[in-house]
Amino acid sequence: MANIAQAVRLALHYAEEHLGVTDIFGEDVGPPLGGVFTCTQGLKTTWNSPLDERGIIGMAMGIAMAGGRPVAEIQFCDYVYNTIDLLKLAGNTYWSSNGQWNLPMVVMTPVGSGIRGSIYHSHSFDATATHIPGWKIVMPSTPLDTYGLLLAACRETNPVMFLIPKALMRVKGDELIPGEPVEDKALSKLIDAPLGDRSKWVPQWPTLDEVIIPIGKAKTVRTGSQVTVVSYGRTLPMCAKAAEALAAEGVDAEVIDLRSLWPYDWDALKASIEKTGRVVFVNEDTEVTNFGEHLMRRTTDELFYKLLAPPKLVAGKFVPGIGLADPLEAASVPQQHDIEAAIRSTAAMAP
Amino acid sequence: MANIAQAVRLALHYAEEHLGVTDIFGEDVGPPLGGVFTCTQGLKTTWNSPLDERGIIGMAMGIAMAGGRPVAEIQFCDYVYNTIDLLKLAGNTYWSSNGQWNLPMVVMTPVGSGIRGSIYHSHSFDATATHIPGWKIVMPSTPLDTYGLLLAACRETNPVMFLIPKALMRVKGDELIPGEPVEDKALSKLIDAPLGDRSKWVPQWPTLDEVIIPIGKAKTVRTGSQVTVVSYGRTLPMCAKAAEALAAEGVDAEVIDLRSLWPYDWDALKASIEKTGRVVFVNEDTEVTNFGEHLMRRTTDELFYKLLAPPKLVAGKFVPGIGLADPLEAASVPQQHDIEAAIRSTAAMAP
Amino acid sequence: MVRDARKMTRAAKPDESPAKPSRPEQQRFPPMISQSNELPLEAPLLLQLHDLMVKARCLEERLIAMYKSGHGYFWIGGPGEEAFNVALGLLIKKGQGPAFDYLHFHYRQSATLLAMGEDPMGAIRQMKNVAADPYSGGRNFAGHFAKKEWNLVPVSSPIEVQYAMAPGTALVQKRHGGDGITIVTGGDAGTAEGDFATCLTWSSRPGQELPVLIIVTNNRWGISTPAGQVQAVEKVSDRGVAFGIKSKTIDGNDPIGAWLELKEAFEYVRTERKPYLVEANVSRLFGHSSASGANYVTNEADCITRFEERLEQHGVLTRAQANALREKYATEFADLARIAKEEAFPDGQTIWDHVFHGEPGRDPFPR
Amino acid sequence: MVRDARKMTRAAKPDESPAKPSRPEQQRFPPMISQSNELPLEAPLLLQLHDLMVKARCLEERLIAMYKSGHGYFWIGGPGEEAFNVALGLLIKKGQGPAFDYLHFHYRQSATLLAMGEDPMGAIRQMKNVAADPYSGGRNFAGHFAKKEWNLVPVSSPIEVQYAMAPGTALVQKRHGGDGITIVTGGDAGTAEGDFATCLTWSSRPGQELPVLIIVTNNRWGISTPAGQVQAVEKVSDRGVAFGIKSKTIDGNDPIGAWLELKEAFEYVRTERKPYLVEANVSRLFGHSSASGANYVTNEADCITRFEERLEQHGVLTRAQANALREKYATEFADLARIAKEEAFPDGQTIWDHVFHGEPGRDPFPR
Ligand SMILES: Cc1ncc(C[n+]2csc(CCOP(=O)(O)OP(=O)(O)O)c2C)c(N)n1
Ligand SMILES: Cc1ncc(C[n+]2csc(CCOP(=O)(O)OP(=O)(O)O)c2C)c(N)n1
Ligand SMILES: [Mg+2]
Ligand SMILES: [Mg+2]
Repeated sequence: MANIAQAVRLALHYAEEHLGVTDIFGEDVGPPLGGVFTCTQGLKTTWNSPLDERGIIGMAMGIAMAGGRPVAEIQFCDYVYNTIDLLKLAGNTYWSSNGQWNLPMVVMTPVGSGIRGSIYHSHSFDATATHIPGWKIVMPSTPLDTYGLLLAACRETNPVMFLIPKALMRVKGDELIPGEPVEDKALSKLIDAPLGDRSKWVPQWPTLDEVIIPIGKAKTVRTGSQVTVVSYGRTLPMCAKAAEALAAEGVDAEVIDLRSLWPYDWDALKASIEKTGRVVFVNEDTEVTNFGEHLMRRTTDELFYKLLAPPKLVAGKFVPGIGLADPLEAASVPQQHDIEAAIRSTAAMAP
Repeated sequence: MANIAQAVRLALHYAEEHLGVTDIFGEDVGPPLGGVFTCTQGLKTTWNSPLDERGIIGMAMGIAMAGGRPVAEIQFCDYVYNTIDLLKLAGNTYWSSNGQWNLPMVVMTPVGSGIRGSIYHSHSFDATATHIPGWKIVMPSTPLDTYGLLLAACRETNPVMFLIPKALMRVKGDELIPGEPVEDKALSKLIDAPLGDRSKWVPQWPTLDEVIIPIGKAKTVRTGSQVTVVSYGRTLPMCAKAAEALAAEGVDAEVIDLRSLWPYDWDALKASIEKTGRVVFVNEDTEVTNFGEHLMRRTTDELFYKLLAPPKLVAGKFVPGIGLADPLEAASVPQQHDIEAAIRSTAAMAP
Repeated sequence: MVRDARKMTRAAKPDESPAKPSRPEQQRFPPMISQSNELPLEAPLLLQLHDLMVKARCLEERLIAMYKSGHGYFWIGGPGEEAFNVALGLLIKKGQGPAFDYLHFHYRQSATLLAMGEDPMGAIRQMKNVAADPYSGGRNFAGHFAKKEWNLVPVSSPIEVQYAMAPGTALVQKRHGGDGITIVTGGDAGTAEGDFATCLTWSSRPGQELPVLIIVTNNRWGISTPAGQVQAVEKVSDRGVAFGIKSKTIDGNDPIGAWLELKEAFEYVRTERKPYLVEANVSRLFGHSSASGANYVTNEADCITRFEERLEQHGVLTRAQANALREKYATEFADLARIAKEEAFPDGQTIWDHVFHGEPGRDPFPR
Repeated sequence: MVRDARKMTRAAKPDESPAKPSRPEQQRFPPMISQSNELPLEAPLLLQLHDLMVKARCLEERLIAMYKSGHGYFWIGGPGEEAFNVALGLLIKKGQGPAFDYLHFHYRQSATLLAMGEDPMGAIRQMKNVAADPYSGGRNFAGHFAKKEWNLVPVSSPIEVQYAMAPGTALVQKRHGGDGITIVTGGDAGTAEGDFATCLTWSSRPGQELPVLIIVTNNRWGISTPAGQVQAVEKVSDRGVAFGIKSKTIDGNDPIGAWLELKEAFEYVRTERKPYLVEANVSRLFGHSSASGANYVTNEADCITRFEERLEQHGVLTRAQANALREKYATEFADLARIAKEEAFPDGQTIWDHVFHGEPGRDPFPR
């Protein structure tokens, strides 16, 4: 089964062949490395950019303007913050020109904690990204969703921010990407670059089928009746595990993988919250002016009188960084037990 | 009575003389212009910087590191978005160095709509700023608060973001800054630079007293019993007016000027919301992942069972820009009637 | 006609030296107009340059008048840059897609648009921010053009970001083949932003050099700040040298010199498919913008006055003809402004339009 | 002793030419060590340079060993830059406040710190991310030093931002008077970020030139990307020319040449109070970081091997002495690492400490 890094690669291969992607670029994205997470190994349109994030975003905008289809990578989202003006510009160009210049471009970047990345390889970007109008924003948590959402992103005619939870990069899915070999390790032999000299290596791409996961559609990962849990990225599998664990205690949680942050699948959230009357939002970005707070506001706006308990947010602590030492990271971003506790206490509340 | 632009100037003059401010700088901040809003005319430590916002923030950080006390201006907050990484760095330097390097620095910048500034002179910055840990963030709505908060900012030993609502820049207060002449226009004669050649002009500074408005303290602008209205900046006087107007209809609203966005005066908000059971948050930043949503979340977290009505947010529409033509701006950011409607409907709700 | 102009140089001996660029003057001294005893261009082109310069000036004067009479909230534009901008516009290969030139302009280029054949009504409508504004539908400031048909990407207020985007369009053009190039322009003060360096780096990657004509119009001001106070760089064109980019400083107040220099630069970029950096010394004749009063200044060289003197001197134009031309355009634009004043503003509900391509405009939230 | 070293050049005739910097080599060819027939420095200084270089190498090797045995999550450091970094460290005026040098370093400068007299235990503790890490209390990666007593501002992971801050400390120093200067260092690939240009602009404002020693250590790599693939700039030092900044490319693999060149640069900046740009060609001996394996590469010049050969050749050092030195430091650092391995990690609740200066650390929210 493909992991997320491989799923990115398969999707980009498909997109180069069938969806007109012309440029996959960024720092160390091209040969020999193929990306610091190997996401871009062996692809035919990759190239290494100068070490200049503003240049990367500007280049992507220019390519999109001239009819190319760029997929630009920011090596870690921690290094995207000197480009927010350009991201805003990419998001407002269609609007500012009154419908003349749309920018079909994808920016992908690894986000979040979980790999002991210390202060500058642990940032989340969902709060900042969702505050920028004009972008579609997705964040898969499984390889198949990665594949399907990245194809959707490469078909979009608007800017798409593709956030990859780096803690899940090497986690294998339990669903096959259509076309990938069934046998374990076979995929790796075909498409993972060898260690050492790679100058003569060429990948053997399997023949892939198109899977489009529409941007804007959430996925119910577990159905339940008592409390809705909404998450995405690194914390999503933790929520699913928490729900399983709590089932033994008699707590019946429904878990939704939001997958698309903008636009998000309000219909799905609403239906679930109306059913359960309780909701916990979980993400790991710092908790002040956090996207989960927006979702809570939406819930309050539309469902206040149907709530059986106050909606709850579990998010990252409002501190300036995620420290390297394990106890620091553990105290900074949601852990399994934090999520379980929040679900348990929310489920237990009665009006 | 001083207006906000004059209050900034008076405060900076006081801070140069008594609080050790060493550098007031930014694009066009020095002579001859003294700032595009005249906020820095006649001051002794002003200078014009290169047109480079990253350089401005970097310079401020460096000055602060070496023991200077900088007040850096970003000409419009619309142009601060290529420096978010540096702002984050300024906010995490003390933490990352485990308590070694604190940065006493003030960044001031005009924010918000209301001067027909079109797409790039109408941005709000409160949502983005409040998501950056390690900064104190203030936003006055009166000249006296401007004076008192700016003095507090210049005494701080941490980075302070000083947001100036540009729509209120020329509005006079109804409280004297201690030391300013009572007579109308007298202040202008003393400290406003003349039109035309200014090379020989020197300001006549009145002798000012120190007023420190502590960062973190809100101000109740109007007491009321039925609904709490929390705002800051351009929308604050609109909320006050709305409350006055609604009083005639028998709606009794309490209006709080938050003034400090981080840290914010939760005690004051809590006491008021506990009393009224209803709350409307008003700001003009775009409404997705908005600071008002954080305040709503805090309210839900701590006061859910005391609420008589769902908390409400009135904020800017989630569109990529504020258009130049009046109908566009009016449809994009909260107007008097929007605020009145929100207060009225919230006040009318009963559990 | 516009396209023809690209070939209208007098058949010159190859080594006939065009007007020499003057060294950039120190702050406050207006750049000198290059003078030569013989005009190296044919009369029709000279008259076309002059006509367009006057047309552009009259248009800007009308926009300023609109501002001053309350028909528009903010003015910014290009009076003082007409000589350079008209020459530039005449040399552009106009059209849509990578076979044609991509234009990353700043807010002082009405003259370039007029030289390309643009209807002046667009600028007037944008000034008045009416719904019919063809560039932004009443959303953006004066001078913030955008025209996809002509590869004119939206002029945006943030200084210098266009320099970060320009290599992107040029990359697609390089791959596409043909002679389409990318042109990016901005002011001198803005070169202090890192994006200027970004443009130099990304345009000159070894083996991946891009067809970008990188232009800086140097008026020696950033709003109120004199260049000499904040930048040690004496010639902005020197910034290109370390990158191996062909670079030149020219007199942007002289339409003839500008035309010849630009022609050379265009030819180099079109054929070599490599970047070329042109710094053009120009004047700023009505201050920075309406925020600084928008009044005519008398201490800077006026490219039109000087050009007219020269044309008169050589018998190409009479004062009466020049006056008549000005009169004609002034009247024409006053009439257009009267029409625009009656036009409708965009409706508030249109803020939802064009948030996302391919989707109907709608408020995502129930109200 | 460290301070004395600043005056330890052999009393040379003024025109005696120091080791000449070699031209930067093309990608993949290791920079050559300059060779001269006579060593222009006194033996004590040569031995001090050597001792510190070996000490620094051994420290980095210990950090790598810690990483490989699971005592640390990430390694990045400076093996290959010892010749340059030791020379640099010896010339620094160490202390707190504007009378002393401000240091805006990047993540390859353990050798500079050791040359300044730093206790190597700090680097080991930071590698192990224990609470006693003196630079970040277990919060930051290896090589991310910060030491206020020595004006060493926090090394931060984002590339090149230090270049935007350096002019700020230098401004305060210029005003303060004395001979304290600001030193900023970074890699070659990072010069593509706009912040490098920002540093050049802000350090050279006319009449406001700042005492900044702007250093780029050029190892011709950015992680996996060869410099020649992404940047046309052949000598980074050329970037200073347009700004009127005195600029030079030197051989950073030769400790003698580096010492002499840096001494000249330091003296210029200390006395002229103006910027100076030094590009030092160096090697990268263990790849980019632990992410690329942290194994010794054999196709780059090793400054220690070469220096030892030269010292042997001139009878300043024997192989046996060199081996003994290495042995000594290897043992010393292995012992220190054993101690660090037993030390405590920071407690989770300390995340609230040092959010705001002057305020007790606390969670702002009830849980
Ligand atoms: C990023 C950014 N910072 C600041 C401004 C405000 N501003 C508008 S024009 C201008 C001066 C520009 O000077 P220059 O680049 O020389 O162009 P000129 O206006 O002189 O043609 C400034 C500072 C802006 N628009 N964008
Ligand atoms: C702003 C930023 N972008 C990307 C990175 C990831 N990164 C870390 S080191 C590095 C390469 C740096 O190369 P160079 O500047 O030459 O320094 P060297 O490591 O070679 O000494 C990159 C891309 C980063 N740390 N910061
Ligand atoms: Mg200018
Ligand atoms: Mg390097």
